[in-house]
Amino acid sequence: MRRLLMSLVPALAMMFAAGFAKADGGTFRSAMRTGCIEMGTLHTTCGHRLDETVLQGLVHIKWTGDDVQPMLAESWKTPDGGKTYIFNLRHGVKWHDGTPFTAKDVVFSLNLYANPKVGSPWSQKLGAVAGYKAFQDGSASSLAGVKTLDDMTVQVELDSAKPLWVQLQLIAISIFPEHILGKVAPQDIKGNAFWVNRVGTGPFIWKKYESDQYVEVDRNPDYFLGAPKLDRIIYQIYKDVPPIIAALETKEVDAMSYEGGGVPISELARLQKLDYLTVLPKFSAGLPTYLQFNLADKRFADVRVRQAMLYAIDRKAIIDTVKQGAGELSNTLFPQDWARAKDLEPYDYNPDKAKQLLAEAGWDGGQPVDFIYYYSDQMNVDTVTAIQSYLAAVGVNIQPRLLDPAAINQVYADGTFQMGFFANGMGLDPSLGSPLVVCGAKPLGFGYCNQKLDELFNKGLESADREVRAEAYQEASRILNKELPKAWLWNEVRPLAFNNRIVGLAQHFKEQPLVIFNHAVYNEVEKWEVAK
Amino acid sequence: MLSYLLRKLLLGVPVLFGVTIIVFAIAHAMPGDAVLAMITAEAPSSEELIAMRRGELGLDQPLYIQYLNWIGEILHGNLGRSFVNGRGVAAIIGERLPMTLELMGVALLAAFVIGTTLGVISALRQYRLTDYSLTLGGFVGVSIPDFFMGLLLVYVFALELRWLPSSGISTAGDSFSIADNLRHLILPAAALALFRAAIFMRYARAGMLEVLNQSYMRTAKAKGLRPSIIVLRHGLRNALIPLVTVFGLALPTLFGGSVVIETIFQWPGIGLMFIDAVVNRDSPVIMGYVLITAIIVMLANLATDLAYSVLDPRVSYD
Amino acid sequence: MRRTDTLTRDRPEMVGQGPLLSVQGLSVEFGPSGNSVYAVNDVSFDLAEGESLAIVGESGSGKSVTVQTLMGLIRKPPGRVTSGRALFRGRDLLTIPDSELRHIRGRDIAMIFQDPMSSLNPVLTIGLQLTEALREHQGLSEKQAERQALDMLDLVGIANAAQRMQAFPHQFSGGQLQRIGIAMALVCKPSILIADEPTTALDVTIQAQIVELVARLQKELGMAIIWISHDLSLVAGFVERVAVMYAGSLVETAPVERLFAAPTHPYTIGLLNSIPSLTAANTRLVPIKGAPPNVMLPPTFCAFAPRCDHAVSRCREAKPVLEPVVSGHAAACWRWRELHGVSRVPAAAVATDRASKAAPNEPLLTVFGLKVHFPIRRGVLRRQVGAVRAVDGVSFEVLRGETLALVGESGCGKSTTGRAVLGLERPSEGEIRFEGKDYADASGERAKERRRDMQMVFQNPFGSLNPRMTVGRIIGEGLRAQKIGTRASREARVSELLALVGLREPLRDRYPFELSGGQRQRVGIARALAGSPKFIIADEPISALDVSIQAQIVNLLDDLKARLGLTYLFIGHDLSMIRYLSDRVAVMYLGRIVETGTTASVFGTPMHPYTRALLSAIPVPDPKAGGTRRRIVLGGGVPDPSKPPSGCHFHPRCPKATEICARVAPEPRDFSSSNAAQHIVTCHHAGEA
Amino acid sequence: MTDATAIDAGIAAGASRGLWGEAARRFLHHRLATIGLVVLAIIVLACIFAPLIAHYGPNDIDLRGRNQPPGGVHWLGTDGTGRDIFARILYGGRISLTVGFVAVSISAAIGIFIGAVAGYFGGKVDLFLMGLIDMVLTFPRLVIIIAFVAVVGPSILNTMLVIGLLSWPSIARLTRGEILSLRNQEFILAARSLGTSPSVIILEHILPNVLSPILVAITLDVATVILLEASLSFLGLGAQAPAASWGNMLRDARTLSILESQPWMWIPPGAMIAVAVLSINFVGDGLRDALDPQHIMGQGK
Repeated sequence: MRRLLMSLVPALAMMFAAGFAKADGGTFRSAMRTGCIEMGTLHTTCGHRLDETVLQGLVHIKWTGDDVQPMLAESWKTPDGGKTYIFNLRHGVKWHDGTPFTAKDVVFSLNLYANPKVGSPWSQKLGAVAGYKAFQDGSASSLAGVKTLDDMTVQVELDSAKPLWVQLQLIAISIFPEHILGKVAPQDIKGNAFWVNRVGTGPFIWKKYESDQYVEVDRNPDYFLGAPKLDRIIYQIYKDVPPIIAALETKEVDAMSYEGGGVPISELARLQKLDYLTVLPKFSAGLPTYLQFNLADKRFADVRVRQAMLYAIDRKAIIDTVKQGAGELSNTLFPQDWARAKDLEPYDYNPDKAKQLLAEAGWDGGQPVDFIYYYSDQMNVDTVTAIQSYLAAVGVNIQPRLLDPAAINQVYADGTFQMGFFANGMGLDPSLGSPLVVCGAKPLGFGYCNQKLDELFNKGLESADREVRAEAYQEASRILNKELPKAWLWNEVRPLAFNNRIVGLAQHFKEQPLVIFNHAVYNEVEKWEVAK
Repeated sequence: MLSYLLRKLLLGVPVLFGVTIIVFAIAHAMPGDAVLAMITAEAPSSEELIAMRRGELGLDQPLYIQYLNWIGEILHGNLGRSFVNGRGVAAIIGERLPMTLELMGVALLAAFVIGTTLGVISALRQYRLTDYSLTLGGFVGVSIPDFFMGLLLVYVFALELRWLPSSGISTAGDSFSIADNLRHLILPAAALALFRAAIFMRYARAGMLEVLNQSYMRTAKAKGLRPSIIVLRHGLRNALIPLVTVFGLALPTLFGGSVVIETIFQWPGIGLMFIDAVVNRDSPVIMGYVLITAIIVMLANLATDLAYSVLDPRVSYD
Repeated sequence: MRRTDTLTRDRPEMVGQGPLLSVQGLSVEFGPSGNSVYAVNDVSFDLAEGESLAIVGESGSGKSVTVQTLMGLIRKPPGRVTSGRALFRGRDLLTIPDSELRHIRGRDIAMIFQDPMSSLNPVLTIGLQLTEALREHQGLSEKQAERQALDMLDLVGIANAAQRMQAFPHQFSGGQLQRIGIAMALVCKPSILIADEPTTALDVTIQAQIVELVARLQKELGMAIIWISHDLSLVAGFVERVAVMYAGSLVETAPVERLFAAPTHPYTIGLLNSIPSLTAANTRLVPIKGAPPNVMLPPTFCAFAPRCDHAVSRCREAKPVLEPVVSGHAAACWRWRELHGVSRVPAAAVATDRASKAAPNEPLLTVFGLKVHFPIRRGVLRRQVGAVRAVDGVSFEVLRGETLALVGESGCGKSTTGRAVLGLERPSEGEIRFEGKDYADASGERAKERRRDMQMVFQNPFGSLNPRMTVGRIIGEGLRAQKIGTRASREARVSELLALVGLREPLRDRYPFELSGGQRQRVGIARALAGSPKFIIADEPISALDVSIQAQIVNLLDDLKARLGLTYLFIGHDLSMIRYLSDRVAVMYLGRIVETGTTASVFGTPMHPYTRALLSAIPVPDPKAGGTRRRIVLGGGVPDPSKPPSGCHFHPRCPKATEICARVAPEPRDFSSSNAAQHIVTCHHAGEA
Repeated sequence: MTDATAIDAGIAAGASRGLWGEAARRFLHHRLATIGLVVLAIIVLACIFAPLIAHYGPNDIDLRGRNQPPGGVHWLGTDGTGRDIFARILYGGRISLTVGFVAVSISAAIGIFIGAVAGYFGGKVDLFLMGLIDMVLTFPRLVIIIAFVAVVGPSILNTMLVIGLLSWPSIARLTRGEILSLRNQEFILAARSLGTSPSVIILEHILPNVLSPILVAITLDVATVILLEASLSFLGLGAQAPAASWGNMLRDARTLSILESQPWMWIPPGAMIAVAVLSINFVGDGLRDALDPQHIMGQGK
């Protein structure tokens, strides 16, 4: 026994001596909250960050958010105002395995997304492409609208003119090596070995994946935008947030994950104290957060009830306290300032008015309301707590339940949904909000329908002109503000933290207006470096 | 002896069969399924797509068919394929089990060694200050939940003292080294061990006190043996026997504990896998996990019986 | 011969010095002062080189504590030595530090304990346990130590010792274990051997073996012995001096012959009177009245006074000290002068009418060919691979109004037989006729009926009473179960029964743990009598009790039999008691009855070799007899009842066995001299000269 | 009988204390146990009469007065939504203790029944039930509970049910073992020979005698269940916000900054769990000594 202890002591000493965060020049460690890399880009909404560095798209969103950056497409033109697009691909690009990148890869990839046998949730992004329907219902074997003009030119034809198609849809599409995935049967694409050993065109080359641990990528010396300065990036995978905070503090990682919530509000002050971190406290997440109702449930059919709910909640207080400023009051769907009308009803905190409205609507306070939510972090739990007690004060008795996505979708499917607390990422463009409110939207529409609104959404997509679009969306915002298909609470704001060790990281995020985690972003990663 | 083992194993079969039924029932009674779990607001799926996916996963077949298919898989030695990434469940578990076993093994061993030692000490010092303080310490140990112990340890040793890494199984991206791995192991193992060490201590103390009253101890003393021999050779050996049971019983709870601890320390074992599987409704993985743990626990119980017959010559099975 | 040279011991410096061990005014208490137990009070005695001393007393008399204190074996706390010295070769064992005492323990003073099973470490080989003391005290190498250990094992008669060294305690029989225990104590050739009731847990035949062994070894090794026992008759045989203890005090000490010839202290007299003697039968036992002393009271008076017929006020006021009666004989009694020479058996003794009683011949119970086999299941599928033949073809009769004693050593199946008769074990074969009706596989109504007629008194006064029921409920249980009488009438009956067995009414609401052993056994008897049965099976009802209490219970049973006209099946192993209280005896060995007959004939002219051995093994409360009586000491122990020997079960141990015994199981034959009661013997060689 | 009077001289002069008197005496002799009992009693009473003791409701939020350190107004300070921690401790205690006691009562009921049946009847019944017990024992309890709760949805009621339904085997085993060892006690034989019916034997002879070890086990179980509830709440499967339980209060405090700079949020619930578990354990040990059959069985042969 004693001998055992004795032998342990030196071992321990040695370990402590081993010390911390070995300064190997060019390694950038980034926290990542996702475990679904294995499923692959086609089937998950998470894991797209890896497409910023390994796989790439024809275009990526520019970090400044106001434009897209040509990546594998060097340039494109649309002779007919958005119905046909011709992409000139970048010359001399090689896949990481040395195979040259050509138009075949592009055509292959677009078809892969749209292929019903693959069953990618992203396929709707190509919904506008000519022949999509036919491909989906099996009457065609590929997308009629996609063809190669020559080795380095691809033409995409849409059903109707969509001037913003590239900016709004194409950004979600990654390009895959036809010479590898072409050999895989479409139904086997999901979970294929390729996804844990990816071959791309990006600035970094896939090196190693350890399940639930990390992804390691090494610099690609002949990257077409210039060889990266960093030797490697290690995406460290975490399930829970607290460990990330600890890791940031102990310098085990350099960057907070931006999936799921960023730095918990409660930890903000703590991290701000650390001089080796840059903390960006107010980061628009482009996330309208709202109370969601099932309008098919007659209790919520009456607009006065929904309005009452908003009057009943002191949103300002919640933002100032529980959220510590991590939210901007909002009275309509769109987070984009230019898409919101100035003359919206502010729904200032007014419990008496709430009571009165409820009374008029003949609300039965005795009936409890099943209230579901799934953000389990402390801030949101506290928020729900606050909402619960505000609503209770005006006689609305909600009973919160924390459910995971599967359970929630089941509730939606059963039609037993009553009310809940949700948010939805649509920071890029107002049009992305349509699945929440247009007629017959499944599953999030919940019986709300207003033809006028639908027309406005279509109008918004028919023009690339900001003026024209703004008019349409502002009108829409008024309707949404008045009819409250959902009770708009605020737009999420998220804090992120970065270690100053990495030059370029924090700098780029400072200029980035909103945090995007479900699309690849071009933020000059190849220019980042480790401070000397 | 052998026939006893065979008998035990035979009896294990119906037990495991029962386990499969129950776990299958649970896994499929969960609200929502693997397909629904994948739907997110960013990429809403159409009815057709959902139906198609269910088809792919065989979720559209009647339950008993699904069950029989699964049993078939088991009889062929594999546990079906993960709904999430299509990989073989057996393979996934095979990859992760060693890490969990490492964690649990070290924790259990530490708990046993520490607990027993302290227990024996406090028994020998019965009604003295040492005894009281150890007993009290033990009780406190028993009343701190695993997860909170974990947080405290991280706070103290990773954040304040900066002695040990806060999470993970090894330094990401570095070539694997034992020392590095052990550094990462200490905190999670400790979080699991402390609670159980306290339990071992209580039983060891009780056992030793019991032994001290046995008349063979009096005999040993009457022979004029030196105290150390009396305690170690004659006392400890007997006191350890009942601890074997505690050892066996500790195992299932350790699996439970490791689920929590692996989440806190991002330890890529089967516990973490299980939690993800539950969220993703990845029933093959959920079922595989429970089945494997059940088997391990059964084997452990068998091992316990063997340990008995080794430690105690009186015990012989037939 | 190799043995002698390893065993011859010469300690010249010892020769002709004063006492080897001298204990003076030893007092030991347990528990916190205030409410402490006065275990040993002012005990003094000397022990000379090579002398053998017996300390005799009932449970709680402090005899064991005394010697364990000398060895430094009592736990402190709670134990406290409050006064006294114990000089061994001039060193006071009570004051020297344990580190020193350690070297005396095991080397100079060794000890053997009561229960051989529990006093050996179950998880260590006996080899290790034998050698460790040698290696400790004599620093021998493993080899040397083993050689000496082997010699010792030979000496105590363990066959092929070499292999057995590797065996574990549970692989030996009780007798063998005690031999090993002795070997273990003697390896270092101590000058004093303390034997703490080493035979109490053993059967008589084994007990005989052990006593012989120790006596022999004492002569061979010339060591002094302190033999602790509760059994005067046992020590009578082989010790030189006896010291009687009561309630922690020495009440009388004398050379053994003198003690038996002229006991002086009333307690000693009482003890002797409550032992039935083989020689003088049929005289009613004179028990010591009352229950064991309460050792919680400080020893400021004569602790025996409450139970003493001769007690006077003085006895209750001051504690008498040992006064020399004659040289070497001392007693601690205020009135020893008046009582000195009082005859052992007081005039009060009444002759029991058993002799005169004509035994009626009508059988009440007839058991024929009774077998009780317990299956042994083995293997993967738990198939039955054999059976423990606990009872293997037993036939006997119990005549109305008589007491039939079923005797035999532990494991011979006597208790199982009794239980089978009562239906507590399901017979595998055979008939059990009670008043003509066969109850072998009675159930439902018939079983109820049987229960009304037969009842049982159990052995263990602790285990046989539900600790969570009051005495009243325990006694009344049968009445409730059989729905006899109304609530009120049952209450009345319970009071009646309490009086009948000599317990006072207030005990009705007490719980067993508040009663003394004797009282519990009385409760057990009352419970059996509740439904006023005709027939009582008494399964070793007294073997767990102290000598002085045994007599009380035996007399109680006698009186009840007379008053209620009961019939007894008395199961026991204490032959002297059995001889005293039974009309006829059936001797069992390994599931079969080997000899049946009237007590007189069986004890008078035993014909089965086993019976003879058994009888010869009975200790006689008579020092002179000790020397003269020839003992037939049986080799080995009782075989495993699951694979009994072929033919006559007894043949492997039988001194008379011939080849036929191994082949053919003998038929029972009647050897009754008169045409009166039968004397049936099951032996091929019975009757031969 | 002439010696009747004398016999009674044997028993101590004092009047009978009776079984429970005896047990109580030995329990109170056990100092820690007594303390534990008192503490536990105080906690339970405080939780029952929470409304009278606490000035605030457990869910009264006060966003402007959140994260207040302990003081005159809020004795133990306030949490992230300005709820009074003291109030929540008391109301939370209600849940935690209820979970503990109810869950254990359920498992005890099942366990004792199954154990008694298996133990008394033996044979095939026993074989089958032991199989069942083995089966449930091979499940890692926490894991199965996680799965179960996922099925039935998180709520206190479900938590209690699930824990109760999964925790009985240990008690069943214990009961069975005790009964097996009792079955051959002479007083059981005696009862049978007196014609007492099996049901009565189980009720009057067996249960009372097996009860004490079981009682001890049960008490200790309550402690473990309280911890289990804490772990479940940590995984978000226990009591649902805004309801308070010691477990989810501890969970609410699982951020580093609270751990570091707002100890009033985790020390109280942590301490309460510790103290409750501690005193329950002490009481359990006390009971063990108090009800130890050795004392009343005497040193039988």
